[in-house]
Amino acid sequence: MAILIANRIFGLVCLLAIMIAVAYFIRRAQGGKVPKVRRIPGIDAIDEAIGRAVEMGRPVIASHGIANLRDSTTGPQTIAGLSVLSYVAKKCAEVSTRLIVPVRQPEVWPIAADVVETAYKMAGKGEEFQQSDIVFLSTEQFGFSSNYIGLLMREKPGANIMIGAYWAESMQLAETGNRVGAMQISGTAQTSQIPFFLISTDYCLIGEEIYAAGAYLTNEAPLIASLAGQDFGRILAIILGILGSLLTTALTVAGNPLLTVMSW
Amino acid sequence: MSSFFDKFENIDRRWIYLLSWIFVLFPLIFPLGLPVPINKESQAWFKAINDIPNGSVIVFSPMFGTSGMPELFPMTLATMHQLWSKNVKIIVVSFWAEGPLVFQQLLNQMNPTAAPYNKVYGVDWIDLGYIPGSEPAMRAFGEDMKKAVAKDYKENKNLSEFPIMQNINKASDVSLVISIETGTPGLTEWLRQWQEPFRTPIIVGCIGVSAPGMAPFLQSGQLGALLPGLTSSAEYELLLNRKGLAIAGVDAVSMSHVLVVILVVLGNVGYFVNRGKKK
Amino acid sequence: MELMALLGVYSAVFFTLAIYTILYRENPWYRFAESVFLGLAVGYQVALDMKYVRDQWAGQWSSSSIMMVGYVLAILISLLWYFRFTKQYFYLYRWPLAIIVGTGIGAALRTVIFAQFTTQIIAQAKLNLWVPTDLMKTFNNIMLFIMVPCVVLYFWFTGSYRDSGPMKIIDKVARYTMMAGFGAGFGYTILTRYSMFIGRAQYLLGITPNPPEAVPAFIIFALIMLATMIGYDLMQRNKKPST
Amino acid sequence: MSNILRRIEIPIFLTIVATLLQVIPYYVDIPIINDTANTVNLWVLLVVAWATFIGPLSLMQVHGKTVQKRSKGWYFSVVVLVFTVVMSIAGLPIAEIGLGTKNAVYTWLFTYGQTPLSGTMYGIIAFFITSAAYRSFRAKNIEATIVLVAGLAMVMYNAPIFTATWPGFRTIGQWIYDIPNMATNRAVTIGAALGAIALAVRTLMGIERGYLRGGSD
Repeated sequence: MAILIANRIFGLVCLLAIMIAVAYFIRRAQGGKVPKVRRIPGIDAIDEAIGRAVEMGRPVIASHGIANLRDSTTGPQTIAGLSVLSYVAKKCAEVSTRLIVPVRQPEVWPIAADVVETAYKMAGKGEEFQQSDIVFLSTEQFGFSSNYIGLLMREKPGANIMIGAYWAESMQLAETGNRVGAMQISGTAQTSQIPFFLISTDYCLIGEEIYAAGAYLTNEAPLIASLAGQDFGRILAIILGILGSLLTTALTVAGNPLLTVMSW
Repeated sequence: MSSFFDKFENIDRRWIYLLSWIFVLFPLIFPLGLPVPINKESQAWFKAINDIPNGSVIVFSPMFGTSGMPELFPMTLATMHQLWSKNVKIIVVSFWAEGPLVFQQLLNQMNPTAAPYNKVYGVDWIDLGYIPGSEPAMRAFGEDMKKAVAKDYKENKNLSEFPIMQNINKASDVSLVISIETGTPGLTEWLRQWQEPFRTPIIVGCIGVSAPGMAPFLQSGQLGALLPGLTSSAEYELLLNRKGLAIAGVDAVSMSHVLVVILVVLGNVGYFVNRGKKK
Repeated sequence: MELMALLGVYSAVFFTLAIYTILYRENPWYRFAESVFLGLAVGYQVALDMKYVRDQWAGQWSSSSIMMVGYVLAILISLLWYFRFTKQYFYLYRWPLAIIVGTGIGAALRTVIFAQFTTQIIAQAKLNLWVPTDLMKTFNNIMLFIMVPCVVLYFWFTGSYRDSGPMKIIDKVARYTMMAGFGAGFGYTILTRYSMFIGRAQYLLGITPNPPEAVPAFIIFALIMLATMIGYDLMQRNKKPST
Repeated sequence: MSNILRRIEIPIFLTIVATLLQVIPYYVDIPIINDTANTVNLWVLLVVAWATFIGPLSLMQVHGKTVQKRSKGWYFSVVVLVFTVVMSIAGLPIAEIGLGTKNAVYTWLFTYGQTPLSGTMYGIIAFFITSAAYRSFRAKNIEATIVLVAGLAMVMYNAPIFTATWPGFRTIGQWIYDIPNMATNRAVTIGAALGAIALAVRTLMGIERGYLRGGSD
């Protein structure tokens, strides 16, 4: 019955269990044992989109969202977006396709530029990197989106990849990308924006998939390990929920008087 | 037939924008007076406030700014009306910078000191303004209100000078939090900083966008009642028998939603007609 | 109505319509309104934050010398924020940032496990899968009993069991569940966005308690803006053949 | 000296201390740590509040440059600068000379400028949604059809014209909200909690540096 009654100790035990699991996997990964991550189907779609842009002779636009790096829920999304960006940049460098990166946050601009430049250098094409293609548009949300829309209309990209935290502009961007005929890959953990990405882009990474995609693409051991720790928490949640529910049902059928404690 | 859909498919989006204008402005200028069925959300909200025992202390928090005003201001007005009509002590505080300014606009429209409310500032209610810092600020306010807020917003006097604040020090002295909100900080922060440590019940009025995310908290009972969006506000106004902007706007809600349904259906019919033709 | 308030109504109508002109095309009316918005949105917060620090000083922080030292220390640490604008010492701004980020994470970590984890699991554990008196409830509870774990498992990313056969079925159930969930999100978003438009339209039409003076302003500005934009477009169209 | 101050370990250390200070007293009952945590928490609010000028200053930096260079549309930047400065100064809390949140200029600009502008800015999305709904909301495959049907059901659920005609619209919408929507969001909530905990662990281990990136290097 203890599972069914809320109290602080139960929470603390769960908290510690999850924290220890995360820490354990991170330590283990630092020792070289990195867990295997599932390949997210969206990643194949990214390859396809870039390939299509090359065939059409059009540029690729890749954005990492409009959030900064500081906020505890949206910051990690920006980081995931930048991880995907580094992969996109690598692919674009390999096939010598122009990559344009629209940026909203001044503090993120140098990082985005660095990520792309590094990818080009790694591909041995450092001289093809154009700093002016990492464009700072506007700090204002709709200033950013209207400039981004302008960019889409002018450049008519073959692929438009948007992974990160987006708000109301999600649909404006996705709709315009659709209109100019770009193949679009999107992804965000902003739940309220997912429906718009789902309906107007070709492939949408849902919620936490963007973190997995980021960790998978950069192959950063602590990030992957931390995913494994979170997965431990998930399994814990499911087992507790299922067992609890079965117990509740069994007790009800048996007409157990203890149930009044946990009545609806 | 299919050529009609071809043309319609490639229609300039500005025609659709124009349709939106028409479908909203028309019912506002010529009210249709469509019936508004009362649903369980607004009833639960009405009941939650109606059932507050006399003399309880309530924290009322306008957690939104000017951008949320069109959808949330009507329910803010209506809720304050119901609260001021009762005998409860109300602490108004915001963790959104624009909150106190929005509340000031409410005071421009309704006067608590006049009839029918006859409330005395500093005795029956107090406006504590805005506390910067988001979640840590909510925590600080819950731990010790007088330390987190030095002076009130309206008269700029020390909190200890007001009779209402004599016996209220921390979250455990509060019997209900009413949060009208657009996003973060919002319910999850209230849950983490108020409900978990102090067991304070919470009810939330929110914009439609946030409503789906509230479902798990409503089901688990962490959230006492939820008033989602303008339609529910209109129902609530009807329950209070105090018609305001929500009820005035609900015809336009209906018509705009009809437009969306029509367009989606037309779009899909066109899609299937064209696809059939290609085959 | 006094002059300043009347002027206010006219500006409010002007700004509202100026933003809406973007629906027709990008134009100077919109750019002007957007710039004003940007300036105001950044400026208003200063007032509220500064009122807070002033009140706080008058409150507890001036009560003892230790507290005063703490207050001064806060100002000194806060000065580091502004090193962001220097080329050489910009990194110092990370210190106050680190303190704030840490306090925020700490505040959340205190209770996140209860508010968003255990309480949700307990609610899940309370699902009764057999309510003989209410078959609909039985059905719904069974649906939740299946759907929630499926969606949770959908976001399971690591380990080799992930790619096993049964997981394919779970993924399908999860995706269908989420699609219906996101549909709900879509519907509610429509409500919010139209509510915002309706709120502004009510202002333009002077529906009580909005000031009725907005109506003439609405008509005047709407005509001016439409005339300038459409006029400009027509001029451009006429020019084209000659160039 | 400046090399030592530059070290990334300093902010990482500050983050760890600040985090632990808030968490520990919630689980371990040591009054002195709890009181310290509460005081530090209040102190942090002061540091947050003092950061308020960063916004106006960065804006002035960006738009000042535009004006200086006379870049395209520089006069709009002048507008931005003027309103930023006026609003910032009018609201300074010096009631003795008539400034502050009660200042006439401040309240006027807020009521008649900020209120209509921000309400309209966000309200404009209604139009984009409508046109997107028309263009993109297609029953292309099973998943898209589910989004479409659930979405339309919810749209009808929220409009009294439908629910008054046939209460069934309400029942259907309610079911979607209570069952699949609840299930989705419960999973998302649990996932968000796990994400927050993992972020905290990475921070406490000193390997989460995302928020410390940026600036000029």
